[in-house]
Amino acid sequence: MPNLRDLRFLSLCALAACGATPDGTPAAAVSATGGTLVISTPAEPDNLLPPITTSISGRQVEDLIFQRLADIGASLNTVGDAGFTPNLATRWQWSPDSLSIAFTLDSAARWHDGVPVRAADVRFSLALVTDPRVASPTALLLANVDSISARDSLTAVVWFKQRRPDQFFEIVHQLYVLPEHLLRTADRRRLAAAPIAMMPIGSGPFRVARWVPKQLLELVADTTGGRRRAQLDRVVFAVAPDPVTAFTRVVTGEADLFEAVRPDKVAEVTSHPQLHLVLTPTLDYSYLGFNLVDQKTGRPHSLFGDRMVRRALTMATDRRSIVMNVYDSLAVQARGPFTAAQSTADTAHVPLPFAPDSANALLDAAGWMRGADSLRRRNGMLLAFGMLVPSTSVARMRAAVLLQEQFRRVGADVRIEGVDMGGFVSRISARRFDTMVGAWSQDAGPADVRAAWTSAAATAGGNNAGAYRSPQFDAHVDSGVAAFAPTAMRAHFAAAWRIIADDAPAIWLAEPLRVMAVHSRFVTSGMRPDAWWAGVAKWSIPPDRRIARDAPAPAHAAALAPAGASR
Amino acid sequence: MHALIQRIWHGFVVIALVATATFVLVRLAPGDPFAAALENARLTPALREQWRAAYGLDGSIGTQFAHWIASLARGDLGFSTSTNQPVSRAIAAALPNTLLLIGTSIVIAFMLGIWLGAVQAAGRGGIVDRCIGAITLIGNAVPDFWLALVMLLAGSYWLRLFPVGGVADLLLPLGASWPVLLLDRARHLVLPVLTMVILLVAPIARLQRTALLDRLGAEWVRTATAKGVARRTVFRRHAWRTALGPVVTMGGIALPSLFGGAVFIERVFAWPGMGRLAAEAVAARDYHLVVGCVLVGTVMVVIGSMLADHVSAWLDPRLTQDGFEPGRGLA
Amino acid sequence: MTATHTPPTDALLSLRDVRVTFRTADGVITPVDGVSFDIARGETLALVGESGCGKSLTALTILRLIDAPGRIEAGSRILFEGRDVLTLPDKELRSIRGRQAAMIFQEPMTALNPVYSAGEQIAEVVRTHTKASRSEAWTRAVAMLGAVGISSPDIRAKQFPHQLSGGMRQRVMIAMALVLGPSLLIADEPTTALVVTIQAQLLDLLREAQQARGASMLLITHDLGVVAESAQRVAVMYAGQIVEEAPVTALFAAPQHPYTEGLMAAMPRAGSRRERLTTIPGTVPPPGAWPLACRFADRCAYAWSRCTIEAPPLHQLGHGRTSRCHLVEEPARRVAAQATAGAAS
Amino acid sequence: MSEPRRYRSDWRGAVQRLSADPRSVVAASVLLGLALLVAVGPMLAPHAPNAQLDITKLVHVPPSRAHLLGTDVYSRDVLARVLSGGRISLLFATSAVLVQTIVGTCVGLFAGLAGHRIDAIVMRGVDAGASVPRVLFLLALLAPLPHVPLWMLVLTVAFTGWFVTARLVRGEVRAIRTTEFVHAAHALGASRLRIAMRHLLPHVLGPVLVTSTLAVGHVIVLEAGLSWLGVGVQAPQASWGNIIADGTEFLSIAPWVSLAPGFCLVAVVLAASAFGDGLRDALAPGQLART
Repeated sequence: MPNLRDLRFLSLCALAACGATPDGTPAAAVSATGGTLVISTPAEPDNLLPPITTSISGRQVEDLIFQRLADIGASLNTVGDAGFTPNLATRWQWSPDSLSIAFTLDSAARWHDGVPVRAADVRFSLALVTDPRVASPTALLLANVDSISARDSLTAVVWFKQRRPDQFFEIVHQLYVLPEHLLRTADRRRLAAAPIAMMPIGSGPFRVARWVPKQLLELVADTTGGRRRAQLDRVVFAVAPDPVTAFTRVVTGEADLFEAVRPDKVAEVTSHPQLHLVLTPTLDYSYLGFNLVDQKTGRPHSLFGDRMVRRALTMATDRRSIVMNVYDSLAVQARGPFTAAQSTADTAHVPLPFAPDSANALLDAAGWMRGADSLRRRNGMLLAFGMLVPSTSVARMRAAVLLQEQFRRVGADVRIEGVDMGGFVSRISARRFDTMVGAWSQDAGPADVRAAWTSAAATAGGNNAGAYRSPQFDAHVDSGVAAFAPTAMRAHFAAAWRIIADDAPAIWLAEPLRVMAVHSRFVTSGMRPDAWWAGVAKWSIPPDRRIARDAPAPAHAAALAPAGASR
Repeated sequence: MHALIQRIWHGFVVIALVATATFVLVRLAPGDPFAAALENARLTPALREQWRAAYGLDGSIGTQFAHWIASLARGDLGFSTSTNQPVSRAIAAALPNTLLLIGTSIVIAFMLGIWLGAVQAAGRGGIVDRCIGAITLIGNAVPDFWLALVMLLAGSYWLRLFPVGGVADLLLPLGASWPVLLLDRARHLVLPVLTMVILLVAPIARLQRTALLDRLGAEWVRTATAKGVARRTVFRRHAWRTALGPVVTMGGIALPSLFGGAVFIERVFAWPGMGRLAAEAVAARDYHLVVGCVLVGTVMVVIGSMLADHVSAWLDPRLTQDGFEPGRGLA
Repeated sequence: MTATHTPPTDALLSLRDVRVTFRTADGVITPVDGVSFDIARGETLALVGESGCGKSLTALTILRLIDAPGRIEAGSRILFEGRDVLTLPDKELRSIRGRQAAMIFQEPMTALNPVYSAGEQIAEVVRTHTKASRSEAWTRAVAMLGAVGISSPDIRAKQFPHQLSGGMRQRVMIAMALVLGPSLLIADEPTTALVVTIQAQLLDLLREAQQARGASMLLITHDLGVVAESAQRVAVMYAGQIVEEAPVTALFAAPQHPYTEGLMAAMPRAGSRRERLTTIPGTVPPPGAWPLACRFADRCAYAWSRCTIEAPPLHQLGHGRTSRCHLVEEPARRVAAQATAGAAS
Repeated sequence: MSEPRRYRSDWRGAVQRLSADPRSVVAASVLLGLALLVAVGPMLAPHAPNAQLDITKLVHVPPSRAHLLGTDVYSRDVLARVLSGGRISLLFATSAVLVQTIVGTCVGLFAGLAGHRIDAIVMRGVDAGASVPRVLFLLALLAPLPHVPLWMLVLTVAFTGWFVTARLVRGEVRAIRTTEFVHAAHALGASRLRIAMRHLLPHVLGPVLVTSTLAVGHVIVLEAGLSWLGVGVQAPQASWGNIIADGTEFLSIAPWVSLAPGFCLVAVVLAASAFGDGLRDALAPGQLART
């Protein structure tokens, strides 16, 4: 098994070699546009209307066909508006009390059907997302926005309830601008059933040319809009449910990009003449979450209510080796509920060490004595618990089996409860589990951790399924989110991470890198940790590196009138 | 005619039974239609409850069943929450692909199986008989997904002869001439069909061989020889012809496992057929789509077995009652 | 043991020392052990014996229809119209089967192919041996069905065997055999599976067809009644060997071999007063367990020490009669035994 | 002069014929050998099946003297897992087939002997059960359950597999029903149950035994498929099926992981079908020419 540590260095410089400088501006302005990017993916969007989309693949497509007011930069700085670049709004003006921001829209902006984009569309978009009949999950994230008014046809004024460091990020990042003239009459209770949910009209650089369910989703560069058109002609999402099949398509040249290369296939990519291995940091982390409350009785969990047992079990696990086994060198051991790439990260933070001896000592102290069969018991009760894990996720099943063995070594009898995603989510929200192997994809903003680990999220229906409640942790998070000065924010969050690490409501496992295989003919740019696809509109293929499928396919572009796209 | 009406009525009863059972069973499974998508979305249980109500998926199983029967009467199979389209359109897209895959596989597997069975019977007990027997059996003893993956890797990766799964190369320009499209379809069909044929040919060859050995000892074969008919003609017209009946009858019975087996092959070869549609619908708890798939699948199976009975009755006129040769159970 | 027959010039068919062996799990058995007989043109020879004596197998050897694991031994010779069938190349043998020599089997239910109509199976014989077109062969088949006494033959021709009665199916078999006017008919117990009334009709049909074409017939049966009515000469088989051969009338008048005598005694006669029929004690031994010398010795009423030591040759008695029994040389022993038997009954 | 052979009762005759056929003997010995190997093997294996030796350095070690069949992705000894997995797979398959055959035979006998109307109802139920694709049904049933104990897996597999046997038995019974010896038994006042047990069962047992020997192999293959879909024997317990399923992902870099149990699986299926053939010939010598 080739040690891949040296490969990481190789691949980081590969990033530079294929033309993209770290801050995402294209190396050289390429005149000719054209080319096709075929993304091979196991997943397929559930629908393409932002307010009701729940799948990551749905987000990927929506970022290419809809516009936001402004885009966050690669540094993911969400304080104020410094880190943002104009998109639909060419410029914006803060009110003195910074409780409102006036966005001036790009006059040349057009919907794909040629209708001009107006401030009324921005107002309508907020009204639609926050309409209770739509029951959109993103409504919660726009809680701080009071309303949007259209001062004139090209100026939309956003009014906020409170002044907050991430108020600009909140409105700009969470709100996609939607066409009022097409969505006004849709049945808001059953928005997904509207035909436009599958063949939407946006104002972004690409529009949907064709969606053949279970097979292919084809986006074509839009030329009706005023702004400069996308470099590529086409972006095609080719669907193959089995990851091995999806990866093989890239290796045989039928596709250009695969975003989740398994560690054992990395050597194949690096040695491939036309493929580059592209590693980018992500905002994802995986963990083994303890359920601190006994769901039947409501009282603290007999095992995991006790902080000492949680700390002991944490120290019993050799997380470095587990991460090495599952991800090879393509992930680092997670330090807490945060990743290195986000602004609130505290890279100096040292998690609980791997110390089996102190783990055993702690368990002895807690009264869990080892029996003849080397399993621990306390007044007759066995130290045994279930580990809920989605059987369809290869990485998490692997981690579960590794954890189970390590817990056995300290005398804990673990039973793996493999269940499919539907069963996993329903048991988590019903809090019917002892421990569960979870994964969390964070949003760019610092407030994201509130939705996962604060007491507010511990109530029924929140995502803090383990019901970890620590007022000190909540306080540090709140003041961190409220702090305008980055140094103050980082200090508060550093304190918060120390508290949660000591309380050990979960065993932090891995912070995986995104490992992508990309065809070498592409000049990529604008890859962000939370969205590698953010800059696809600026990706290009130098004319001399074009291959067969890059040839312009006039038949497709011309034949399809924007509205009547075929299914 | 009476027998045909009775068969249709039996078919209808079977379909109704299966559809009702699936309708209830799939709702008993924990999880709900909107839970599976993005595990940590801010899609709180309250929002999910509201969405379920919007698509008529709340309330007791009884009321949901009543609504479904009413909409079924209007020919509407309901709305598929996971593929966001009417169930009928999702199935209409998937069914032709499955029929193409299973249809081609059955035809080739039967022709190959029948021929191999005959070759085995002709060279009874010899080396050829043993080898064919062993090889086809190995094909039957290998797990479907493993064989599919090996065929995929061999055919499209190591040999680079065939496309990596899929039904067709959808990036071909729209104006491509039909021979090009046909060749493209054929190239996509080779590996999945080859995999399915390898899985299917063993039982067919075995049954054909047994049936043929039984028929070769029959009286009428000796009569034909006594009439001076050439040996090859005696074998083909008098022995083989009468030995086809049981094989075709078995085909009718084995149809359901084809739909099931296709789950593995359709997943590995990214084949947008019914097997994959149903499996993904089960994972997504897409109640209406699951019931729709099972309903259409069962109709196919009932029609298939009726067809098989007719063919075997045509092959062997003695089969009058219900497709079984009196006194001679299936070997 | 070899017979001293000289092949009469005008014999249509003559078998010499025909021996058939089977390799079974318990070793090699020879159910047909050196059978020889002749059939003149136009003559009907009946081959009689209890079931298991090898008469059907003997019939099958004539058209080489014995398949593995049975084998016709090297020494056997079967001359049909002067040519030895056993050494004929396949093509020539096939041209004889169904055209010059035809066979009728015992069980009409399984002897006809269930998936082809009666007409098709007859037409097949015609198309195999002649250049007749499909329609010509069909019309000849329908005509033949009419000739064998089937009413509305054009409808019946389209029907499948399982839709016909036993008698009708046998008529189809006969039609199939006669359609090309063969010179030799081999009928293996043609009427055994049928009721007596149909038996008589079919036997008359066979006899008329045979005389009309001057064909000769080998009639295999275990029913002496059938023999008396249809055959000119009779050959009696026991345990794989011919034990007696004679013209019909002579055989019925004075059977020479004790086995034939026993068969006659076991046959109910119209007008005879005896209430109980005398039966032959014991059963026909299976091929693997034949007594060494005279195979009938353990069941023979006259058997004496010589019978269990020395196998009797097939004695020529003149007038075409033979007998495989030592009584031919010591007729006195027959008289003594009958006296004691007479006293006991 | 050899005295005539005494006619042996059918079963001893069948066994005698079976032991005479070389193919059946070889097949039987392969099956017994494998059963013995997996029964005794786990005790003799150098490593425990679930022991993870070193999850960073001993991953996917090719076959060597230390690890005869190499190690898997968890650095567990594949030989130990194949042996312990074999025990589970064979146990699982034989018990599932046993239950499946018993249920199928009972329903088949009942439907066969019952009146026409009851027979039609039962057979429509069987048709309904048989027309649902087995893999999909098991996936829908087992995927949402967090912990599926082995006995539940056996029962669900068995209860979706008895339809073929039921149809076969019913077909045989309805065919034999009309033959004389059943009428004779009726005439002698035998009760319906007695007829079923004494007369029909032995006759039906032949084809049923043949199909069930084949079913053993197919159930193991089915379990492999279920493991690949995530619903087979639960980790970390090994079974040939889940070793193959997990090993398939590393087919290109560590083929030995899935090939070793794959080979055992093929051996079982080949042996089972050869034994099935031998059994059929032994039980019905007259019916079929010696094959």
